Amino acid sequence: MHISEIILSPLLALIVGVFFLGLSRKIMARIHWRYGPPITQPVIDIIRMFSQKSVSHGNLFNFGIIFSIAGSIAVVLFIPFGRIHPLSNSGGLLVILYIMLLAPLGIALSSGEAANPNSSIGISRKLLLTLGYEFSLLLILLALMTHYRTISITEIVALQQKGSWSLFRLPLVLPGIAYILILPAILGVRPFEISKAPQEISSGPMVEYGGTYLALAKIEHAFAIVIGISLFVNLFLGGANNLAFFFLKVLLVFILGIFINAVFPRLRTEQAIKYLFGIPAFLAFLGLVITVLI
Amino acid sequence: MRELELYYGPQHLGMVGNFSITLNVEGDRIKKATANPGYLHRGFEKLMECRTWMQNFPLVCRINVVEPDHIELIYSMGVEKLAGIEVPEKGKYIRSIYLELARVASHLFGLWAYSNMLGFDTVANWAMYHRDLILDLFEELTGARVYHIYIRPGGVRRDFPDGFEDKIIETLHTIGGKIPDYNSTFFDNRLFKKRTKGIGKLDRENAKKMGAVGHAIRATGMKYDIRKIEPYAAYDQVEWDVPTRKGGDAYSRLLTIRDEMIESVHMIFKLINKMPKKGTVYTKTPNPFKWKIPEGDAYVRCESSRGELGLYIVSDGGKKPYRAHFRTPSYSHGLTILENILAGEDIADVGNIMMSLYVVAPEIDR
Amino acid sequence: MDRNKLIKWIKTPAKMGNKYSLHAVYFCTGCGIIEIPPTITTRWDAERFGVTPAATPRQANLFLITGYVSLKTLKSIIRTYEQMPEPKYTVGFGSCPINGGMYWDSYNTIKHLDKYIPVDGWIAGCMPRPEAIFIAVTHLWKMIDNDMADGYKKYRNNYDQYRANQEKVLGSLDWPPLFK
Amino acid sequence: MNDLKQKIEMAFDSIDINIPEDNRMIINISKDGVISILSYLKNAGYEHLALISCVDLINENEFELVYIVSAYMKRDDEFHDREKQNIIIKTRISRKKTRFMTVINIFENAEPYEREIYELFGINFQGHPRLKPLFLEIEYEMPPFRKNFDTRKFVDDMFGNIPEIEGH
Repeated sequence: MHISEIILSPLLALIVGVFFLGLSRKIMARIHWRYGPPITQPVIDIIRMFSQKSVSHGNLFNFGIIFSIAGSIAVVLFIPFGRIHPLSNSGGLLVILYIMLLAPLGIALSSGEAANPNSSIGISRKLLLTLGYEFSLLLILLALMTHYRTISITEIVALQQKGSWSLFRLPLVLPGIAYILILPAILGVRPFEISKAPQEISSGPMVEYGGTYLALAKIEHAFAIVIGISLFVNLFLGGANNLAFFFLKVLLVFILGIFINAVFPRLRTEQAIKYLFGIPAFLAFLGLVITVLI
Repeated sequence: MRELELYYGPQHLGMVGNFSITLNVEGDRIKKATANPGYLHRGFEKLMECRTWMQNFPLVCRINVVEPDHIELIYSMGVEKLAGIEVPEKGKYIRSIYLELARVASHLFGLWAYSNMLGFDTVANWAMYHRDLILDLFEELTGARVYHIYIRPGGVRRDFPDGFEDKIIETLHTIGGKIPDYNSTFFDNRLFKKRTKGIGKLDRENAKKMGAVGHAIRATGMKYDIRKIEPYAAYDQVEWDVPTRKGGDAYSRLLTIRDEMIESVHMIFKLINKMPKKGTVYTKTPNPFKWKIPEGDAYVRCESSRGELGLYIVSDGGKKPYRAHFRTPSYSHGLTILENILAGEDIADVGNIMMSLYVVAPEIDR
Repeated sequence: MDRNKLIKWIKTPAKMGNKYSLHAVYFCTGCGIIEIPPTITTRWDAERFGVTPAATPRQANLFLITGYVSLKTLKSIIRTYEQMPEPKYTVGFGSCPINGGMYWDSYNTIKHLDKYIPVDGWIAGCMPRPEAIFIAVTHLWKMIDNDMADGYKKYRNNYDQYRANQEKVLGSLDWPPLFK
Repeated sequence: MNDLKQKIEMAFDSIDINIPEDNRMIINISKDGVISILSYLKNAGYEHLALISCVDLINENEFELVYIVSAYMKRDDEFHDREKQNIIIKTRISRKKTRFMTVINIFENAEPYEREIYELFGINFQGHPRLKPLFLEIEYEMPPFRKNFDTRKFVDDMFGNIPEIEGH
C-alpha cells in the first residue's frame, strides 16, 4: 500500500466511469442510427451542474449525497485495478459487500429528505432491487471464498493469474453465470432501470437533485458502474497484471451491458425481483452447494 | 403502506401532450386515478363561430397536432354535406391515399411514444425516423411538415406532382423493409410481451359501456371501423380487411396498430393502382368571403387513427358556422376509460396504458 | 492581471458548461411539441449539440415553450420555471407565445408570454422546423458568451412586476413569492 | 331506418321524427322524454353514445341539447345497416332555468361530456357525481360558449392592458 495509490485509485475510477458514461451515450446513439454527443459530454454536463445554483432540502439532503460518494470511494479503495490495490490486502470481499450498501443508502437518506413522492417510490424500488441482487451476490461471493479458501481479492486474482479464470473453473461456472445474469441489475441498465425510470417516476431518487447535488449523483453513478464491473472482472475474468489490460476487460463487459440496455424495455418492479430471486439465485445457490461439496 | 398523491404530468417524461393524471398510489399500486385535462383548451369551437367557413381551415387542423389530416377531412365533410358539394372521383382517391399516409405517420408517432414509455429508446428512434420519411412526402405534396391544410371542401387543394406515386411506393417500401427489424426487436421481444400482456385489460362489455372506438374496440375482436361501416373517400373502391385481435389488453392494441399500418400500406398500393389518371381533383366553391351555406345541421364521422372522429355542425344560413362540436376519439379514451382501467394497475404502466389507448391530449381539450 | 479579466477567466468553464449542455425541460406546452421528438431522435439528433430532455425542472437549464399557453398551462409554466436552478434560459417556440398567433382572440390563451416570464429568444413560425431549434441554440450560445441571455436576472430584478402580471390573469397564486 | 321510426312512434306519443337522409334520424322530443328515449334506444341496440352537444339558440332564448347515438356491430365481422345509422336526439331547455337530467346511468361515457357542457354553457346536470370544472382555470363572468359571451371583447379587456415589464 502506498499513499499515492489511495489518491490515484479513486481518481482513476472517476475518469474511467465518466468516460464510460460518455461512451455509453455514444454507442446508444449509434444503435439509434444517430451521430451522438461528443464523448466528453458527461464532463461538460457535470461542469454545468456544478456551476448552477442548487436548492438544498435540509442537512440530511446534503449529508446523504456526500455519504454516498464517500461510500463509493471507500469501495473503490478495496478493489484492485490491475496492480493498483491500495487497501485490498487489508479488507476482503466481506468488507466490500458491506460498504457497497452505503452508496444506495446515502442516496436513499438524501432523497428521502426531499419528500417528493416520486423520490420515495424511487428509493423503495432501489432498495428492493439492491435486496434482490445482494442475496445472489452474497451466495456467489461465498462460493468464491469457499473455493479459494481466502477472503482477499488480491489473492483470488493472483490465484486466477496462475491458473485459469474463475469463470472457467468447474465448480465456479454456475456462480459465474449467475453473476452475469445479475450484472445488469448491479449496473442499473435497462431491464433493471427501475429505480430511475424517467418515464415512470421522473428519474426517481434524483427528482429533486439540481446543480451540485445532481453532479455528485452523476459522479456516484460513474463510480457505481466501475465498481460493479471491476468486481466482476477481478473475481471471474482473472483480473489483470497491468492497468491497461484490466480496463480493457472492464470496457468489454461494459459494452456488453450497453447492448443489453439497447434491446430491452424496462421491467416492472415485481417482475425484476421475481427474476432476480429466480434463476440467478438458484444458480448461485447450486454453485455454492457444489463448491462446498467439492 | 402510506398512500401518496402522485402528479403524473403535465411536466413529465412519461407524458405525451400536455395532460395530467393525479394518481393515489400505495407503493407501486394505483388506488385511484383522476384525469385532469384542460391544459390545452383554446376554445376552438367558440373561435370557429367568429371566422368564415374557409377561414376555419387553418384553425381546425390545429385541434390534433399528431394527425391534422383527419380533422381537415371531417370539417370538409361537414361543409360538403351542408352545402351539398360533390367530390370528383380523382379527388376521392387522392384523399384516401393522403389519409392513409397520415394514418401510417400517426401510428409511427404512437409507436415512438409507446416504446418510449417502456424505455425502449431504440425502437422509438427508428419509428420517429420513419415517420419523418412520410413527413417528407407531405412536405413535397403540400409544402408543410405538420399542418398541411390539403383537403378542402369539394376535394383536395391540388393534384399529385409528377412521379409522386412512385415516391410514395418507394418510401413505403423503405419502411416496410424494416418491419422484420421492428418485429424482432420489439413486437417479438419477450420482455415486451411480459410488459404488455394482460395490462390495461378492457373487455368487450366494458369497452362498449365506456364508449371505446378505434383500435381499443378492435383489439377486443370487433371489426368496428367507420371506413367499412360508412365508407367515405375511396375506401369502398378497393378490397381491404380490418385487422383485429382478441385479447383486449395493451399487447393486442399494439399489435392491432401494427397490423393496421401494414394494411394501410397495402391499401395505398391498391389505391394508387386503381386511381384514375386524369380528371379534376376539386369542385369549385364560391368566393370564400361571400360564401353562405344553407341553414341546417349535420353529423359526419370518419375513422381517424385513434377511432371514430365526428363533427356535429350547425349552420344558420350565414357566412360563419353557428356551432361546431368535434367528437374526438381520445375524449372517451382519455377521460372515461383511462380513469377506469388505471385503478389497480402499477405505476410503471401508466404511460404504457395511456399510449396503448393512444390518448392525444389536444384532442380532448380542443 | 486585472480583476475583470480574472473573473472572466474563472467564469469560462461555467459558460462552456452552460453552452454545450442545454438540458431542456420536457414540458409539452402546446402543439410545438410535435417537432421535438424528430429533433431529439435520429433525423436531427439534438444530442450532438448537448441538447437533451431532462427528467425534471431541477435538472434542466433550458425551457423550450412549445406553442400556445393556456391559462392553466401558464400556472404550471411559472411553477416549473421557478423550480429550475439558475442560470436558466427560456426560448419561445412558435408564433403563439409571441403574440397569441392563431389564437389571438381566444379567451383562454395568453397573448404575450414575455409579460409573465422572461424569454431569452423566440423562434417564429407555425410550425418552425427542427432546424430552427438549432439556429436558436446557436444564437443562445452567442448570447451566453456575451452575457446577454440574462432573463433569469431580469426575473429576479423585476419580480414584483412579473408577479403582478401573473396574478392579474390567474387570480391569486397559491404559492409564496420566489423572491421577497 | 323506417322500421325503427315506426317502432319509436308506436312507443312514444308526441314525438317528432324525420329522416333527412340515409342513415340519419333526427328525433325532436320534449325534455321530459329524453331519458326514456335514450334507454329505449339503448335497449334497441344503439349503445354507443357518440356525442352530447349543446347549441345556444339565443334568438329563441333556449338551449338545444343534442345527443347522438349509434350502434356497435352485432357480430364481430358482419356489417349490417344498423351500425351505419346515427340517431340525433334534440331537446330544448330554457336559457333561464338551466337545469337538466344526467344520463350517466344510461351511458357511462356521458360523464365528461356533461361536465364540459356544465362548464362551457352553464347547464346543471342533476345527479351528476362530480360537477366541477374540467377545462378552465379561472372563472369567467359567464360560461364562455354562450353566444352573448364576446370572446374578442373579453380578450381586449383581460389581456389588452397588461403592462410590459420595464427595467432590467
